[in-house]
Amino acid sequence: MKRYALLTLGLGAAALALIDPALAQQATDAAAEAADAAPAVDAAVDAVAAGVPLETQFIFNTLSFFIHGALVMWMAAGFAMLESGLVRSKNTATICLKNIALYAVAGIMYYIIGYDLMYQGVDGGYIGTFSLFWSGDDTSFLEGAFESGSYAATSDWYFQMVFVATAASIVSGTVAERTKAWSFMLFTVILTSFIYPITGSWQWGGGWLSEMGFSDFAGSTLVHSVGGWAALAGAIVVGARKGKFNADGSINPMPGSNLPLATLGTFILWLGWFGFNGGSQLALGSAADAIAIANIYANTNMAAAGGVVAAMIVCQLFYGKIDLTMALNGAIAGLVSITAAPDSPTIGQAILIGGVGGILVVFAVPLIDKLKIDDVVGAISAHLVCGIWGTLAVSLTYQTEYETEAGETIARTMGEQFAVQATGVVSIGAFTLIASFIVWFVIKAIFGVRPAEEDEELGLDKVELGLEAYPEFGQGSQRV
Amino acid sequence: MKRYALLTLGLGAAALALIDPALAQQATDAAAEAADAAPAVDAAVDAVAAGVPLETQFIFNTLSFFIHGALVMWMAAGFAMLESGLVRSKNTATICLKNIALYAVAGIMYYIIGYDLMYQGVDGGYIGTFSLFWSGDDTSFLEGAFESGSYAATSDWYFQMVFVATAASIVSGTVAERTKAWSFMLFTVILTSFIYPITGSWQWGGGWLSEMGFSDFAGSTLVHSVGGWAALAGAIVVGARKGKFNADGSINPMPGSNLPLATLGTFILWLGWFGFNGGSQLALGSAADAIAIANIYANTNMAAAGGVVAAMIVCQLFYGKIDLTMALNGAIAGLVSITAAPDSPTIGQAILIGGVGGILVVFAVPLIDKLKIDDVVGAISAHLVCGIWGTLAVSLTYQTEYETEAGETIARTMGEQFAVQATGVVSIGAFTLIASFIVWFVIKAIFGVRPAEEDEELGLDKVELGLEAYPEFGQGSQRV
Amino acid sequence: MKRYALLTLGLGAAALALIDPALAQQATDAAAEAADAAPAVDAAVDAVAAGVPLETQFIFNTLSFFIHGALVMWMAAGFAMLESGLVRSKNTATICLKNIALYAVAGIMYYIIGYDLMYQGVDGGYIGTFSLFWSGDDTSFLEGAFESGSYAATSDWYFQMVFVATAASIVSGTVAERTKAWSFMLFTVILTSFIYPITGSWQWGGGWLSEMGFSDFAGSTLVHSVGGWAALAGAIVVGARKGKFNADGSINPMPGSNLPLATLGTFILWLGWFGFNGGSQLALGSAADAIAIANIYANTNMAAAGGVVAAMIVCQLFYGKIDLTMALNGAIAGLVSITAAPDSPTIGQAILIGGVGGILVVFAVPLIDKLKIDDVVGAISAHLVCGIWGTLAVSLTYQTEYETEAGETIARTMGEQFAVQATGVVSIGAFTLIASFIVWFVIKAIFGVRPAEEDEELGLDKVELGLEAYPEFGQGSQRV
Amino acid sequence: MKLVMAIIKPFKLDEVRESLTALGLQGLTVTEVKGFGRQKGQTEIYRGAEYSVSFLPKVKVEVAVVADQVESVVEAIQKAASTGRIGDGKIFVMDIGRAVRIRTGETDADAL
Amino acid sequence: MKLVMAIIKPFKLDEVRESLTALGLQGLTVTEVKGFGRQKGQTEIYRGAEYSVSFLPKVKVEVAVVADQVESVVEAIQKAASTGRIGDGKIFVMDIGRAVRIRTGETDADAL
Amino acid sequence: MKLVMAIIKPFKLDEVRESLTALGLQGLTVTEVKGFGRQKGQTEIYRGAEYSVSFLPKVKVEVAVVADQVESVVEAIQKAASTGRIGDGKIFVMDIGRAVRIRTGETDADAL
Ligand SMILES: Nc1ncnc2c1ncn2[C@@H]1O[C@H](COP(=O)(O)OP(=O)(O)O)[C@@H](O)[C@H]1O
Ligand SMILES: Nc1ncnc2c1ncn2[C@@H]1O[C@H](COP(=O)(O)OP(=O)(O)O)[C@@H](O)[C@H]1O
Ligand SMILES: Nc1ncnc2c1ncn2[C@@H]1O[C@H](COP(=O)(O)OP(=O)(O)O)[C@@H](O)[C@H]1O
Repeated sequence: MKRYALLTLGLGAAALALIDPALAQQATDAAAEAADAAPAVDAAVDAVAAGVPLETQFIFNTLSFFIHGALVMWMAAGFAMLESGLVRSKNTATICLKNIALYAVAGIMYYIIGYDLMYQGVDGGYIGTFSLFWSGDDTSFLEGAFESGSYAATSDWYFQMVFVATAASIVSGTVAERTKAWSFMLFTVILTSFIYPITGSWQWGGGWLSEMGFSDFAGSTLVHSVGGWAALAGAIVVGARKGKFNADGSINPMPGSNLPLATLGTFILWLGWFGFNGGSQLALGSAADAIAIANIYANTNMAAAGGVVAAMIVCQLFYGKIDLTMALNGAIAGLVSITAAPDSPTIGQAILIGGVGGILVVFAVPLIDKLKIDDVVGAISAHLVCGIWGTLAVSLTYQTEYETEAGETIARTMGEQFAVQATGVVSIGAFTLIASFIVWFVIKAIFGVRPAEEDEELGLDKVELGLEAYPEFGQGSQRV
Repeated sequence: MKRYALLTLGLGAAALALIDPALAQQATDAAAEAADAAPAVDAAVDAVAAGVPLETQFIFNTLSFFIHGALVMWMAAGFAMLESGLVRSKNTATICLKNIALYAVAGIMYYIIGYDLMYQGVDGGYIGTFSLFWSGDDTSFLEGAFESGSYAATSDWYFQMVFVATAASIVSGTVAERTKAWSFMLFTVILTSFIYPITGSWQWGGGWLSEMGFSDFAGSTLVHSVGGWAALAGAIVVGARKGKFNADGSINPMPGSNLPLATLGTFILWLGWFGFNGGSQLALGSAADAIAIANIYANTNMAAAGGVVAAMIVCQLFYGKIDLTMALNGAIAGLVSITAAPDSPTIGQAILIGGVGGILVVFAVPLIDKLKIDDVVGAISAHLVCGIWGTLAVSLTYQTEYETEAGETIARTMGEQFAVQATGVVSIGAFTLIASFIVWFVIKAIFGVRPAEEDEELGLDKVELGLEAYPEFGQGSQRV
Repeated sequence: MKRYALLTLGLGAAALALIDPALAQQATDAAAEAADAAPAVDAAVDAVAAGVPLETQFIFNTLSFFIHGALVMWMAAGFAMLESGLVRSKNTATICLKNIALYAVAGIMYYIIGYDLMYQGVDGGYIGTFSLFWSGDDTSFLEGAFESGSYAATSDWYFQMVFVATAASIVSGTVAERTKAWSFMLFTVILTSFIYPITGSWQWGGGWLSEMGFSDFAGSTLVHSVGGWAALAGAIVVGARKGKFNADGSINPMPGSNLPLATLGTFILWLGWFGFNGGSQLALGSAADAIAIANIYANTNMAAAGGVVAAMIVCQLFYGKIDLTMALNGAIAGLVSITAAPDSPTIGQAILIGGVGGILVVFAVPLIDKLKIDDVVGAISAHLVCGIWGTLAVSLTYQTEYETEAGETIARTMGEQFAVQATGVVSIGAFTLIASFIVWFVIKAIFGVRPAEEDEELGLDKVELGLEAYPEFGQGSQRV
Repeated sequence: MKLVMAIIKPFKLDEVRESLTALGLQGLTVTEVKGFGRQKGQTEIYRGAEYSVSFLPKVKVEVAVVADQVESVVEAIQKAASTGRIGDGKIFVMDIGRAVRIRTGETDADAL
Repeated sequence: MKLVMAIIKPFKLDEVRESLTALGLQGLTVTEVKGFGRQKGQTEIYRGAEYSVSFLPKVKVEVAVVADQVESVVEAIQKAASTGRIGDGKIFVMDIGRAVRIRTGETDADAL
Repeated sequence: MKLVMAIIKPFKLDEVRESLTALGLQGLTVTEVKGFGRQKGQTEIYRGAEYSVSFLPKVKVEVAVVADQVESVVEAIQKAASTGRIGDGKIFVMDIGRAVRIRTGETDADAL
């Protein structure tokens, strides 16, 4: 609109020309200079009119990445505590080590190879670019050339990096108490360098699934199911803990040794999940982004709340007691369920989506036990089962659009969206499961995955770390 | 001021008209279009002149709500850990369950009914609107119609929702170790659906207390005292833990089972409190807001510091030893004390206000014991006693204004403010205490509030949850 | 550029004057008024062109301080948990108390005296101003007079205050399990009132070291080494724990009692460190700041990751087992190492800098044992040794500039920078070590620093606090 | 001298101790144990899987007494520890050949 | 009656219990203990310092039986608890002069 | 054979063990216990309420020896465990009818 003002000025100059050519020349020069200045003024005013100046947007976007990324990093502590609380005390220090180590390794591998494999040059395909050592480039921004939606390169890298660690954390919980530390680390290396980035490229890297219209906002499938499938493969290849399943087929529960820690871990995850889902808006530079993130926080919270309450009620009804560990799993289940679409449902819908997750987890845990798959912390139930549910449930509240041959943009129907979501679930599931199986098998063949039976009996803490998690609190009572 | 430019342009056009009517017409049209564009330009320039463009303000305000809200959510973990650490190990899992469940239930009930009851249409009255299922509306913002101070609807809801959970957390600590889980949950439902929203509406909903000039910035009374009164009613109706008070009137201390967890919980609360008080500025869209929040963070911190140091010194002087649990209570006491006015005192005043809280709590704990009220974690002393102190202390550093009949706006005197503060304390206290008594009594009459004596002896974890918090660390030693 | 528009308007008015003087007068008045308005418009447009309006900058800067400051506050919880996990259970409650108390005391002393000593009127010298009770002044900002880089006064104070607590936390870990609580508190008072602020003034206060070109971005030396030197002096003056060193010179390890807590503490520190380093950018008001902070987050994270992985590998190679406590120390070591220059290295360099830290710590811990210095949590190895390494390593990735006599600004060579860094390390080290020795000696002479031998045997929890950290989990097993 | 060893329910410990001090006994030693017996632990459900708890927490009280006190001590313990419900525990009496008080070196009856 | 007291490796507890119930025994009492013996704990390294663990976790099983069962009980325990490796533990048999079931007051053989 | 059972102060355990190995003994078993005796726990204050601690942490050492070593063992323990202050503990000596080494099946003196 500023253009009209300049036009008017030009006209004024034209009027002057009728009276005094010299003056008119001056005025015209001034107008020309004003016109030169116009783009800047224009951009500035556009920006103000559009609400948020571009550099301010840049700061907001970057801020969202690093603050939300820090919250996701914090989830690593959540997994560490949840798993520490749910294993037996003789394996507690080992699970602590695995959790801090996997977080470290995941970041390093994602830097060395993962990020580019996931995000560079996927172009609708099946894999990104194989290049070593990611590096970002912020020069244009430092020169002031911002676009709407731009952010510091490293802030995005940081945010994506903390996500990959989450996937690895899921695996550690399932195969806890019986997997050699270095073998587990090796699997983590492959998972975070290749498996996760490849499936990630299909959607977030702009690969074939994203072109097909698949939708997974913050990673019910891309992060949680991927972790869950890798965990499932691990649980099968590594086998159950000695003593978990009796000869007669009955199950021998091995209660978690420190439930307040497990509770703390769940709260940490809950908090971190605001970063996980909120940051996945990938921007905070406009009111629309801020509104979206606010909705995401509320929905994320309420899905978890729904998961807790649903799990508690189902436990009470079916078992007559309220199993704390199930309530905790219910929270995680709710969170995983909402992760595929935390922005589109209403709060009420979010409670329901999370609530279904909470119910699923209560039934999935004993079912997986019955399949003789030993999942120490219930990660397969919470992350895989609810990851699938959440991904499919997207179709209820959100449908992607596509362009018809006629060039029209129309939204998919619920049914079409469901089909696309199912395609994503199955394809990513198949790839991850098969790839993980192969990797676990190779590691087993070459290095072995389990300590000797007596070592497992003694506990990995003694054997692999040479220490005890709680050396002063007595030992052996867990066996009576 | 932009208007003058347009006027000039119009005048230029008038000049043109004298020369060539056709040109003049064009110029006038352009000027008219420029004038159409004017409001936007105007608003934009106004906004820039006022410092922060409106949409940027919107983002800041929303950001403040969701980040600070997340910090308050984190307080739920703090209460869980503090209480887990201060109960005996046989009831630890139950208190974990109660804490995560109450947080979930509080959010759901506040969504279903509480928020509207507290904030919709209170208009100086005693209660808001009874309507089911809150929903926010951000359409006008998405259309770009911002005002100074606006924020995403859900961000505010989210922030208020986490507050109500805090009130419920306070109750769980007091009545721990002897209250049936489902009965407690039922009380939580009523507290968060009705009791808290009603008293909340009197002040934050714009009800009669706020009209009277009552001031409670972040809820020393509205959140902490309300929780404390509800806890007091609960402690009386439920009764003391078996064995807490000996027949001869002496007290039988039941030491908390895990003091590092209690310490962790206190640190979590301390951190979360920055969100609690800082977010209660309700805006971050101007330098004035940013300054206020910075002051709030500092004062909140220093009041807690004052509470810790004061409690330690008093303990040393009166008991000859420094009771860690009292130092922890001192921190909470300081935090509660400053909550009613974290923005107005100087840092020095904040230390003193918190310090008085720290002293109060050291004397209140044994006093409440002497009244044969069994408050497991000292929540009544920290939240109710210091909540009252903090609310009254507002009058020392902040006085609200009122309009005289002559239309002048003048500030209350300290004495007047004190009277108003006392009115708030008493009215909210009376309502909450009576309402809570009734609710607890009804629950007791219908469902019962206590497990059988032998079950209490065994511990709620075994009886209500069917598990142990620390199954491997031996049991029974707490009895010797 | 807006000026051209105004010029053109003036010209239009001039044109009018040729036709109708009266009209011309009006137009000129209008133009004059427009010109009056010009500075504001100008400033606004300048600001928009410069990207971020000044008040928006102010909010961002302030926000960065308070959010990052809150993360640093959270590190106090990290130290508390790390130390709680690494001491024996009979001293756990005492270390909890010391940690919360030192955080409180540090803030109060920094308010009373420390801040002004560190930041007011240092002017290239050796110490700031001795004045009581800091107070900030935001009046100019409230009047709208912003400059680039300005922020709320208290937000900066808050951020600096949480740093001083970190230094004190380091000491508590080293001298744990054998130092009287009140004597330790007394040392904390002196450390945070005088020692830390004085050395701090040399660099961050703009003193002689900063003039010399020393660089310590977030405090590898100013915070971590200072804490480390003070801890070293303490360890020597207080002496080793009874039983730590056998008569034959061999070492008697005293395993930490709760390794999951130590792990949690490490994760907390890791998270808090994003605030520590990120906030030390001291601004978030421009894209350049946002980019810097993003890089800092990533580098901080990756240095810690490098530290963990390096420590694990070295442990495996040298001891055949992976000591969890060493992996945790490795994380801290990596974090301390990157703290002096978290913004300048690439991610790859950050991994290496942190990795070297991780290696250093694994060798430093037994070395310090061999020197018969009893450092309970390895704080000297992690904070002092790696603080020195990190400070020297700055010269590899960053060189400060200086002005030649000819007035040219040129950067130091790596060698020159190294020399300056070494000067800083040595001078601050010497001052802190000597000052700390004197203070510890005086405290020892007047009040004593150690409890009676039998009291140490019983545990400080019983003796100084009159309680146990874990009263229900049995006692005495640590002795077998 | 005799050693009276009683396995009792944990929450009965205070009553047992009081009944013994009422008899004039000056010392006893307590150990936390787990008992397996006719009293069956409840069937519990953990994460959806049923299991039965076979060991229950008990407390072992050991008290050394001169032979002629045995009768009254056993009786006192039995009375104080009894709830009448299954799992109340057992009392065993064994011979002590010799007793020494470490502090003083006193022996036998004087040592108790 | 006799008290059979066995110090065994913790992970053998379940097998021992099963072998005893197979003999028809109805009760036993278990205590967590630490043992010092010929079996040496490994040399461990904690934070770079070597040390040797001298006490190892063991479990003490106490079972009161009538005299003529002693033989089979000792044998059953020995068989169930044996791994053939050092540190398997010991069985000691002592006399019980008297036994009382607290719940009922039954004595001696009836009390077991 | 005899079972020497000593209740001692926990921090004396290492000295006691050393004095016994000095006598050539090869094994012993240790249990964490709580003791009630003449030594009274301090009056403590927890959250402003006074209470007295009646049970104090002790350690029980059990060592099986051949009869003619009893004298020297008891003496060694008494010497090593004594501080001369109240609460030092007791030593009780009981008969062992039989001893078996689980690993080898060796019995009696050979089993120790
Ligand atoms: N034969 C035994 N030897 C040693 N301890 C026993 C024996 N039988 C029972 N106990 C102990 O006594 C406790 C109670 O025994 P139980 O058979 O459950 O009930 P009751 O004492 O009522 O007969 C058991 O938990 C166990 O600790
Ligand atoms: N003389 C003894 N008195 C009491 N307990 C003993 C004695 N000797 C050994 N033990 C216990 O038996 C356990 C196993 O003994 P050890 O000498 O290590 O192996 P083994 O049983 O194969 O001979 C020890 O850990 C200790 O608890
Ligand atoms: N009659 C007893 N039977 C069993 N244990 C005893 C007896 N008397 C004392 N003890 C144990 O010995 C410990 C020390 O006894 P106490 O009377 O306090 O001091 P002292 O050994 O100096 O006489 C007690 O804590 C208790 O564990």
